[in-house]
Amino acid sequence: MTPALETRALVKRFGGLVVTNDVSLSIRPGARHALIGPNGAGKTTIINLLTGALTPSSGRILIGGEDITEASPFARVKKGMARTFQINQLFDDLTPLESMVLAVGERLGHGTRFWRSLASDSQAAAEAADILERFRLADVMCLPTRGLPYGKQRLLEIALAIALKPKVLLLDEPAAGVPEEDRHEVLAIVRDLPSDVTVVLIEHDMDLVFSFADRISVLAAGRLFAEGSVAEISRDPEVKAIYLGDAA
Amino acid sequence: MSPLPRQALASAFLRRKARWKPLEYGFWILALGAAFALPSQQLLLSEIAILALFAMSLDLIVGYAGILSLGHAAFFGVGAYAAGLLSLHLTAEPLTGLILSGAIAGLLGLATSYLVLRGSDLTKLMTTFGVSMLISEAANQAAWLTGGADGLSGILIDPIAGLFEFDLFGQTGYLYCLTVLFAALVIARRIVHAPFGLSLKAIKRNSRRAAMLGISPNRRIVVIYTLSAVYAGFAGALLTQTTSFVSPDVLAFHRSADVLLVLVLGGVGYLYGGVIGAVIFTVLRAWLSVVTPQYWMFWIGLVLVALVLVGRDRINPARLTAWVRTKTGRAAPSAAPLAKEEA
Amino acid sequence: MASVSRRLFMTGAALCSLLFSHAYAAETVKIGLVLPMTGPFASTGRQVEAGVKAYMALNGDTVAGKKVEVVLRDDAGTADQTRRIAQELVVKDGASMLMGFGLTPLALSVAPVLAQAKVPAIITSATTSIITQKSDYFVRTSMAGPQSAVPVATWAAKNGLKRVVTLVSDYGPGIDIEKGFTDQFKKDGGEILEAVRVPLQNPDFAPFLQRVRDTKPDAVFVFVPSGVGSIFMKQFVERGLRDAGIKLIATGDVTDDDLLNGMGDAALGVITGHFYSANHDSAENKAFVAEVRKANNNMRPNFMSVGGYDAMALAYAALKKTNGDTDGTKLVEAMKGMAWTSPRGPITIDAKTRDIVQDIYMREVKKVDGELYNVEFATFPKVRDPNTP
Amino acid sequence: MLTILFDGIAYGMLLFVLACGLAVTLGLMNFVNLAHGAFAMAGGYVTVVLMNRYGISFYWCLPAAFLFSAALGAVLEVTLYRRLYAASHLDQVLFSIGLVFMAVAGVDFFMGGQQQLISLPPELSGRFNLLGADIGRYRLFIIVLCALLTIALQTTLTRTRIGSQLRAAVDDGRVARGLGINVSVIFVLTFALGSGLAGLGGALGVELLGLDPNFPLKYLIYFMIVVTIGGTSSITGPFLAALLLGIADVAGKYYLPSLGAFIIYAVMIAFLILRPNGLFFREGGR
Repeated sequence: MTPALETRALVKRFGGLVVTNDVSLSIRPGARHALIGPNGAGKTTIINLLTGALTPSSGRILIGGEDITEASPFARVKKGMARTFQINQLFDDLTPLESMVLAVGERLGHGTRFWRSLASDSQAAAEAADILERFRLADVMCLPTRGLPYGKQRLLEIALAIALKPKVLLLDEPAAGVPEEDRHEVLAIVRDLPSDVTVVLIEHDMDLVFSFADRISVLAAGRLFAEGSVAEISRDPEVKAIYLGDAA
Repeated sequence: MSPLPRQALASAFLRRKARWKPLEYGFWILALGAAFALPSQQLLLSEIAILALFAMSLDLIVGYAGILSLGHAAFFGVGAYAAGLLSLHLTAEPLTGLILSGAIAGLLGLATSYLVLRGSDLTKLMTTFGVSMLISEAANQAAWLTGGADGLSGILIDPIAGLFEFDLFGQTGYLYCLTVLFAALVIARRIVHAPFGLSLKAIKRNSRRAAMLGISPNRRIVVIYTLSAVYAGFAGALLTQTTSFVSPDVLAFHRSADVLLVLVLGGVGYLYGGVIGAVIFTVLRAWLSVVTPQYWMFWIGLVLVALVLVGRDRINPARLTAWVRTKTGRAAPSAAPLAKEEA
Repeated sequence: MASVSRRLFMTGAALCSLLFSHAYAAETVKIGLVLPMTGPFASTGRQVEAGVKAYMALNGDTVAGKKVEVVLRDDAGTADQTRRIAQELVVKDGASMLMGFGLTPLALSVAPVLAQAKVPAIITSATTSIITQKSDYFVRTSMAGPQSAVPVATWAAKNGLKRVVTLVSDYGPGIDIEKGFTDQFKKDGGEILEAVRVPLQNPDFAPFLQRVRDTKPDAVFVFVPSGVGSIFMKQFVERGLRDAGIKLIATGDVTDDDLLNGMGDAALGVITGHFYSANHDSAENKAFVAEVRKANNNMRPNFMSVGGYDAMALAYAALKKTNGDTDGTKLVEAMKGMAWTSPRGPITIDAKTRDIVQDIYMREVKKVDGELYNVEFATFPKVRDPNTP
Repeated sequence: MLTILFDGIAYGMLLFVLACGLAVTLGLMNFVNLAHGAFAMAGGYVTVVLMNRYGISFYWCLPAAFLFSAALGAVLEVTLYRRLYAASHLDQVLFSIGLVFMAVAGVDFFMGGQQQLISLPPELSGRFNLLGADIGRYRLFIIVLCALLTIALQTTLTRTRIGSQLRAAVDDGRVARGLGINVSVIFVLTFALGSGLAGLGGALGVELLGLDPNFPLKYLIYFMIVVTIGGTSSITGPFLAALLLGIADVAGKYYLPSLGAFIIYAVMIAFLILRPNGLFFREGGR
């Protein structure tokens, strides 16, 4: 079966510093794949390479078997890649509804319409309202985003990615910074993501990783250190030594 | 098929946001009324309308596409020269001249838009500036076409559509400028309230996220930059047609700087900023240059410095009305109909 | 349609009331003075204003039973401002005459206003030849195109300067002057080695001067606007053109009286041709210079100033002739052919072209009582603009 | 030919002294200071007033111009500029244009609108011939002085403690603060230094560039070109850019006088298209 997402010998250097060193990943469709590693292991760099924010020094990236190494970030989105950011990247002065209509409209190819009003795009509006409802954002959808509580903003962050109907979704620490009382809401959403979406989770929180993922890759110092099922990784003494030990 | 209540609510909200506000109606009624209530001020009013259109065109790129330009006069000037040359060599009918001049300025905008896609704020500032200086120099050198440093004179403008003649008091001129301004605003308003306009805002506010929504910024910036150039060309053409003269300073640096100031005075990113700024700036300058002909520049400078130090947002008229309304207890979303912050 | 005719009626009515009220009722005659008081040409505005004020101080503010009021407006050297201000002065302030206009495009921009409003405009500074042809209501008291350049050409050819490089600022007046000089000089048997044009906004003359130097002419003929003239002078000497035996001949703009004294001894010996020197020996000029110095912090009047002074003189004379009638067409008619003795010497307003005919003096920069002056040593009487037949 | 090169270098050196302060404010504070030319103008007018009204020697006027502009810069930094480091570029542009307007009108009010002139000491005027090239004494003086200044600047930046602190602050203000460097003191000192250099440049430039109230607007363009082409990450970039601009401008005027100002704008746009982040851009630098 063609992997949903694949990297082949990915390398990224900044000057003399090698931050991603020969990383080859293969993620099957529908997987719940976690990418873990101590601080500075190069997790965020990998995400940035995957989404096209950075260009790799060498190696290839494939989505559904198609080479996207040279594609621009927005072209990758069109191929089915979506991501959330570790720190919210929202449109502060738009309402969640507007942000969502924008995302849905872009997917539908309505983004270049410059004569028909936003409101007349009933398809996008309906779908946007629908997703917002699912993400428990319907009651705040007409308020400016900047005023929303952090937990709600975090939900919107994920909802915007989901609105693109991605094949591969990269979640960069989805629960980071969410206050304890809102946490379960975010986690429930993450757990309930549609099963046909391939999810790559970058996470620090081991409880979340173990409860969510079916497969785990461990990064250390830019290299792929270990890969296996949850059970294998949690038993691996070396992983414990270099990672779990450090993290504790 | 009755939609779910959520969806109906969503559509209703979007419609409300794009709807004309009472303040807007009020503004246009006042502007039209001024044509009859202030017979001795028609020239100043025309100047305001032209400057407002010019500033609005700048708002399209500064406020919506996030490109800081210090050379917008290039398009204004090209529009002005085009209108002058068209009336001398092709047709003196103003509407035809206006549309063609806008198109010519738009072509220049299209050609130069590729230069502002890359680089930092400063790079864009300097590129736009460089382009406008080149054009200004070209106009100066091509004296056989443009009259060089003496400008284009001897321009005669026919009555508009063969009916309305330009009079000495400038009333026709003002009504003409006002109509063009209004039409331009209606079109711009539609565009910024359409998905295209929303995506521009998204690119400007957060380009990383915009890219991750699959928005490719470059083509859209090219489109809005071109449109902005067309508008600036219109403004330039209006100046030529109402004054029957083109001087080389339509391309001068100070015009680019002035229009940026005007836009900022009125507030960036909600279309009316340029209009309000034009009113404030022109009235202030007209008043100061009568009170103190030699030193009005000092006071304009002082206003600018104070404006920035106090914080533009706090003075921004749109902000103010929004603020007043929140204070009077109306709900937040409807209370900030026009206010948009730029980064 | 109704509104159109109503508007036309209103316009007509207002125009009539304006013209008639000022012709028969008003005791005050307003003169709109439009000058660049800010921006790069502010010094022009300052000088012309000084000249206008000096005339009123010396001749009182009433003529033909009317009180004359000057309304000063700044156009910052921007043509669309000039045009709006001029139009407003006519329709709002009821000015019966306009005056000023620092640069050619500024003057040209008001031509359409004059055509509609039928109000005379006296040019106090702009010099391009074509101006007075652009409206029948333009009258000029400054200088017409290459008036001052032609006598310089004749003088140079007579005094053994046969091979000359011209160097002018690249704008209307500069090109006029270049042409005027070149035509006359060739007619008198001279040879132009090269014609250099420098940008108007030019920081550094060095490369242009180097080019002139490398051409090794007998002399270089120069026209640059007065402000940059002083920089030019310094660089001319610094570049060693004088030591290389290249003579500097110029129009009087370069040795502007306003700045001459600050140029230092570098300017000594420069030969220029122009219509006015503050050193001109006449009773009229002595009174004028004394008045300007008194009122303006000891500022020395220059040729701009005398342009303003004579514009007022012309306005007064025209009002006297029409007995205070401020009808624009009558005023222009009155101005045509007017002749009087100005601080600069005898001048006439040509009846056909409405342009000035005046004596051009050849001068040399010399020290007089410790200050540098343009000292006149030859006179070319009654010079006309060679560009208009 | 050699003379043209020599003149171009002198012109470029002068531009560098005038503009390097702008590069520093842009690089260090990320502040677009369009009012930079006003400090240069202040230095120029100090020189003119001291020389013409009080008869003070030109050589003493140069340090005086430096000190006056530096003090002016320091005062404005502490009272005004400091508040706007975090503001958007648009705000900074507006604020500094406002300052320019005030400076232009203010100087016009106190000094009048005419060109200001000074008389150089006799040993600096005139020229001599060296290896077939005509060398203007004053231009030579400018080259020597500016070269010394550049060397001094470069040494200060690379060899001294304050220099390394400054470079640290340019690289990353937050980190520098974390390392216990007093960033706001560094800011005042560099701003004052930049303004002072501009003042000195203004004083040197009276003779070559002229001086009138519109000076800050007339030369702003040149300063901006130097900075945009040269980048702001080092002083070598602006230095080379200034030399390039000086030589290109002088040579362009000599060989192709009819094209005039075309050349420098075209060169600038070409550079911006090829290297949108400046000639000597470093990845990660601001």
